[in-house]
Amino acid sequence: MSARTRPRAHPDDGTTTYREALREGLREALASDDRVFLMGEDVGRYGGCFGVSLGLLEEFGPDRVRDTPLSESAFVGAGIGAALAGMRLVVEIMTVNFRLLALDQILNNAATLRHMSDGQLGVPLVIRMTTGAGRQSAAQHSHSLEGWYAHIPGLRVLAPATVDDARHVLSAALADPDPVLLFEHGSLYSAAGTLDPAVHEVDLDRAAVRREGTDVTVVAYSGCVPKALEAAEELAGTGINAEVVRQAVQRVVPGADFTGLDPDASLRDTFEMDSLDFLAFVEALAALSGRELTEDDYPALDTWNGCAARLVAEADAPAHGRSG
Amino acid sequence: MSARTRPRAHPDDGTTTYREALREGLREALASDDRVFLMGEDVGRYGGCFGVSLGLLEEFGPDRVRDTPLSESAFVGAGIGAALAGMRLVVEIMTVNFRLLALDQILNNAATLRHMSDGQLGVPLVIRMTTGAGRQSAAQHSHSLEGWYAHIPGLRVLAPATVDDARHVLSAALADPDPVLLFEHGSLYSAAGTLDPAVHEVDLDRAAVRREGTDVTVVAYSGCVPKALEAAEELAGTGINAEVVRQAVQRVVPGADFTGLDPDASLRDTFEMDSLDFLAFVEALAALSGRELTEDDYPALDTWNGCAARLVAEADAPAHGRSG
Amino acid sequence: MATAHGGTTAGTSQTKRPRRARGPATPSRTPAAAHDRDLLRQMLFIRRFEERCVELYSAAAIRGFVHLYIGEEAVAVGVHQALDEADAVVSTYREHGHALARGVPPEAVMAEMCGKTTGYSHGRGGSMHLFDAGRRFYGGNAIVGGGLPLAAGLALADRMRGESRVTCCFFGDGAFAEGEFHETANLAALWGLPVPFVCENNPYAMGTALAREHAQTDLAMRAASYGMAAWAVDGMDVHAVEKAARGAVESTRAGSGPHFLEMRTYRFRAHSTYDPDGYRPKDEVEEWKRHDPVTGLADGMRAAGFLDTDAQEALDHEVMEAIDRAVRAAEQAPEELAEDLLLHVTGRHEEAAPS
Amino acid sequence: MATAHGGTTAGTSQTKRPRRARGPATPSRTPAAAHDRDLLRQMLFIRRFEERCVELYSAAAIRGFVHLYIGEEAVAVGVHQALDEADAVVSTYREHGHALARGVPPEAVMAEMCGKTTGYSHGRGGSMHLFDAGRRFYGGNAIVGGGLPLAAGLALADRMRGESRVTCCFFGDGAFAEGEFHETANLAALWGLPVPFVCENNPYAMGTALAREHAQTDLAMRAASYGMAAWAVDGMDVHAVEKAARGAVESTRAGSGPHFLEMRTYRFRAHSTYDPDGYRPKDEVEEWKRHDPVTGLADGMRAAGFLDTDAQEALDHEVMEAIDRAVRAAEQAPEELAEDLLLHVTGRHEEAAPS
Ligand SMILES: Cc1ncc(C[n+]2csc(CCOP(=O)(O)OP(=O)(O)O)c2C)c(N)n1
Ligand SMILES: Cc1ncc(C[n+]2csc(CCOP(=O)(O)OP(=O)(O)O)c2C)c(N)n1
Ligand SMILES: [Mg+2]
Ligand SMILES: [Mg+2]
Repeated sequence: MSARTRPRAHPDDGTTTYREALREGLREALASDDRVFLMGEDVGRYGGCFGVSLGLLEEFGPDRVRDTPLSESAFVGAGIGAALAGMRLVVEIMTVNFRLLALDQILNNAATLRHMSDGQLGVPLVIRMTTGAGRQSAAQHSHSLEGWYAHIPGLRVLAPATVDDARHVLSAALADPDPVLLFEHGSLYSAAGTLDPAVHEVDLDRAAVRREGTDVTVVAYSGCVPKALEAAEELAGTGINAEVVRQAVQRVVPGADFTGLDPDASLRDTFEMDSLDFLAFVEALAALSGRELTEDDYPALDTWNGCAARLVAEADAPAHGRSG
Repeated sequence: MSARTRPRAHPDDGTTTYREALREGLREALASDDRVFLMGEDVGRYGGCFGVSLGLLEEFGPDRVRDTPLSESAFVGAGIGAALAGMRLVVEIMTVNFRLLALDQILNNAATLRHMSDGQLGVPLVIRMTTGAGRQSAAQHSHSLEGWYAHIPGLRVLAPATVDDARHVLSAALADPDPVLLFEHGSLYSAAGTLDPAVHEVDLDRAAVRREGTDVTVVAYSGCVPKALEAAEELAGTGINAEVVRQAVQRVVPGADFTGLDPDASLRDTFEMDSLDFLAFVEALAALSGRELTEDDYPALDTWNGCAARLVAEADAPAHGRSG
Repeated sequence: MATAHGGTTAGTSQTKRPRRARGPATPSRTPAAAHDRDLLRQMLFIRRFEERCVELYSAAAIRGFVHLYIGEEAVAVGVHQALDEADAVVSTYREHGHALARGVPPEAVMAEMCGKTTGYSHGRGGSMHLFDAGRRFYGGNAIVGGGLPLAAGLALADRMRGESRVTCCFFGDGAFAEGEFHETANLAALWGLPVPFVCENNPYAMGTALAREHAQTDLAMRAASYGMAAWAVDGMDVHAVEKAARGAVESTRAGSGPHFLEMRTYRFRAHSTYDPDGYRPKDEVEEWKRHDPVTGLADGMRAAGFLDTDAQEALDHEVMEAIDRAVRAAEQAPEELAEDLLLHVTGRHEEAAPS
Repeated sequence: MATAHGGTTAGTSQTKRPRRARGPATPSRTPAAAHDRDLLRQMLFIRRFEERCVELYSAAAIRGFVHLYIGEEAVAVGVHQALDEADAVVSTYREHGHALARGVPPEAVMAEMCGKTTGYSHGRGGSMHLFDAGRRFYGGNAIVGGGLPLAAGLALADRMRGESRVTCCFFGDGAFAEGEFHETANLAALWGLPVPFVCENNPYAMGTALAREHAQTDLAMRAASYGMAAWAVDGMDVHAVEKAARGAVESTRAGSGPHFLEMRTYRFRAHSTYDPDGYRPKDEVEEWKRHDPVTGLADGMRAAGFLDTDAQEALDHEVMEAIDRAVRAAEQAPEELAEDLLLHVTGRHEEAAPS
């Protein structure tokens, strides 16, 4: 399949794919630290369910690129144990859909051990998996559960969105003293891009502006970042200049830092809402003010001042909850 | 232990406990429909982890009050299979903490089968379990994951809060053609109350006013309802007349119906936010307006008009995202 | 029971004999010959049906994941000889063969593969999620091992109601490593549930060979440690499969609790349409292909005088015709409307599924 | 190795002999006698410690869930004779006995039980979550079976680094039914991991008797089906336990992969402080009490001339003193401040745990 290109060296121009960038990150980690190893179903001989680890078995041997039986709970739990013992390992679960079988280990052990042991134990484990729908694989292979995991204290959730993210996220994740879940969007693996030679690391804590713009801010993560960038290009044609913000590689959770942004930040950022929440919020404002909203309202509603101007003046109308 | 009272008939005055009311609901279901049975770890000879099913084995026999091995994934999955085959059963998982082991079955089978089969298959299964912290049992026995489940399309999440809820929720849940998760708060089991003789069923879809009030609305669910009622009594002493709304027995999710409430509904209702979201929202508003908030502000901020009056006037101050 | 043919309802193999034997009892007209012809037709049907799926996948008419059963046909067809209409079947994501052998109409299967609304799941399930409630085919399941507990539950319902039905559960050697298999095996044996477990040991789980998956690779012996009857079967020989399945199903139906059949088989193709298949020695694949269940049966039939060139050609023709019809029907069928996508998420305004 | 005593650091049972034997070698001063006395002291310590816990629970000084080990002391104490300081231990929610046998100071255990900050988990873990990283005691685990995969991982790290340490993993007969046991057993056997599995078969999982939990109740035989050495041991006889543990640990350490010990034992008390214990026949309990591991060892020692009334009294006194000290210390220790409750949720501003 064309989706499974053989591993190859970076061409000099820095062009690569998300898949290859991830592989480079893995290779670098394996080469530079003896404690690092990769473990999961078919990471070795098969080359990884989506081909990310193709060639690494040959390079690093079966001990460090370790195929496991189909036993998600046991090998994720074993990963936690190995991390407790001081290894720095990466566990791959083929897709987030199968992660459910290991959820007890992730929530009850990985996320809680440090706290319950008063800091005696730490679980510096990286768990990688594919997320997202859009490949016509039906309900059991299309979940996006990042939001769930982001709500578990003690875990860090990362969703690399670009080739630069993919290339550098692993070293940051491995340096983290806590469990890190890496969600790789299935539709991104073959996405090509050019590595920015100036970028040598990613900041896990802060959002990044991926496109400058003045009229409207689009906040996106994971597989939506390329889509947002595309949309912004289209919008540019109509005279609207959109800013695209890639959320912190970490999914936005309370405490994420937006101070790097324009001080006139959008409501969406300020309230740390994802796009669906934001729409619900805007609609609720509208219902409350008794107004019909049109698409024209959205750019204005994107900021607090816009909301106030459009809606608050009319807020004396009786408020009704949305029904049904 | 006093927590495990022997089953007894209702005294004529309708006084009962949450535990006994649940048991009555189970007994009624078992007695009135041959297809109904109860299955789970220690539901039979032990009488249920928290004593809810005490005495039912003796009454209905080991086939219909069925002890299972410690195999959460298998017996929840078997419950799904039995429901597919037309049984109407109740599976008990001791606590939500152990539910994780069965999550794959719940999400990938119970929640999706109807949709994936285009309505050919339905899973009319009720799963009961204990939820909540507050009994000094540490991190692995204190989760409250209702919110997670409420986000899974295809599932219905119920959290009975009062003896009336407990008494009648099961017949409504068993009548539902889809999987219903029943979260019973551990701290409620021994809560006593008087059954309202006028109540013969619960409305799963609509919130209910549990205490009339005019100054402030408190929305609560599950173990927080009794606390909210207590707090309202205390507030009454200080001259504040609080309305207490028990969310729909179903946790509030988009689409829940609040039309039964006062048309001057609070922001919290209107935005369908739970209390934590609401606090974050209020704080974000404050940060945005550059104001320091004190507790005095909260009653005012509870409504849209209050927010507008207190904050919007000052919204010209430069907006800063909350940092760190 | 059901057959992999072009018809629309399940029937026993007896009623499906293509031509009524009227002349003198030549070998090719005995009941044994008719039965073999039926087995051959079913296996051939699955084989050709999937070969057509590969073409359609290349043409992007089928999308998502597709897992082919080619090489393993004797298992589905042989096991189904032992099952009744009233029995239930729980399958895996590699389930086209099981569905066709169950008698799910090929039109419906093909339409579902192509994401068309005439599929039994309205095109919403695709290759991994064929369901047919009427034929008690409880579907594919895209989670390895995910169907096992369902089978136990279906069987439990039968046991509690005193029905003499069985629930046949298919799964792979890889699934045997999942905790869910072990929990379910114990539950079924503990409660004496009427489940014939059919483990399709094709000795790979994706790219991982049996010996890298299991510390102890004698799966039947391990299953026996749960206290159930368990044995290994040559899964490339449809007669051996049928015989073993009849034994297991009859004994299960009679109330002796679950049975376990380890079907030693092989998939001739890659794991899925995404798989470059680089982990199996080529000569291993070739060696197994020498035991092709389809050509194996045909050769045997020819030797016994059950099959001649004419009959073979008639069979080929019949099969191809039926598949062509299914493909044409699927091509012409509509795709799901976007506004229907939220249908059947809940059943609140519908009737619950019939039992 | 470690001992259930009043001291604060782990030591081998040899260095902990209370009085140096200097006189003529009378039976009570032989190494065998000293060893037995040490075993007895440890078991007695666990017994009395837990009896005190019951009192403190009634007085609401200990809260949450408490699962008592009384009756099973021979298992923890016997197994620990075979372990080194460098080895690791993974335990369950019924772990006071394991922790004390491991040498975790009773002051720290008692403080943790009482929710005081001088507990090793700052009072935040309580009865089910005793951890001692320094002694490689990787804790209680409130999820049945939840510790098993951790043990495999700890052992895997040792194997990859070429260390000759083992990771001893305790769990119950109920846990044997969980999928996680089966997945872990296969993984450990497949990779030859240095894990002595110690299954405490006390034949109940809460209120469910072994035969209602398992279709086939010979647990050692079933474990053997994973291809590991496995046998059953009289878990009420500390000498038998020690002997079996030494065999299993030495063989595991030498590289022959995991071993499985089924310890046949019994809990004399209810499952937890919530349990009215109505599911076990009274005479069954009485029968097992006749095999009390503590009085059994003491009787044997008396018969061998290893123990007289004076020695017994001295021992009782020593044990009670140490427990009194632990309780007093716990009583005086502070509770956690509310503002500390979010400490150690992440380690971002700390060092990661040392290996
Ligand atoms: C729980 C789970 N883990 C992983 C996968 C990905 N996956 C799909 S098929 C497969 C191999 C299964 O092997 P086996 O059970 O032997 O069946 P076979 O494919 O050989 O028929 C894997 C690992 C999955 N679908 N579900
Ligand atoms: C996954 C899970 N399911 C259920 C429970 C509740 N529970 C706690 S202990 C226990 C019994 C365990 O029995 P066993 O493994 O034999 O250990 P024992 O208590 O007999 O020492 C149960 C069911 C739990 N803690 N975790
Ligand atoms: Mg296989
Ligand atoms: Mg037990």
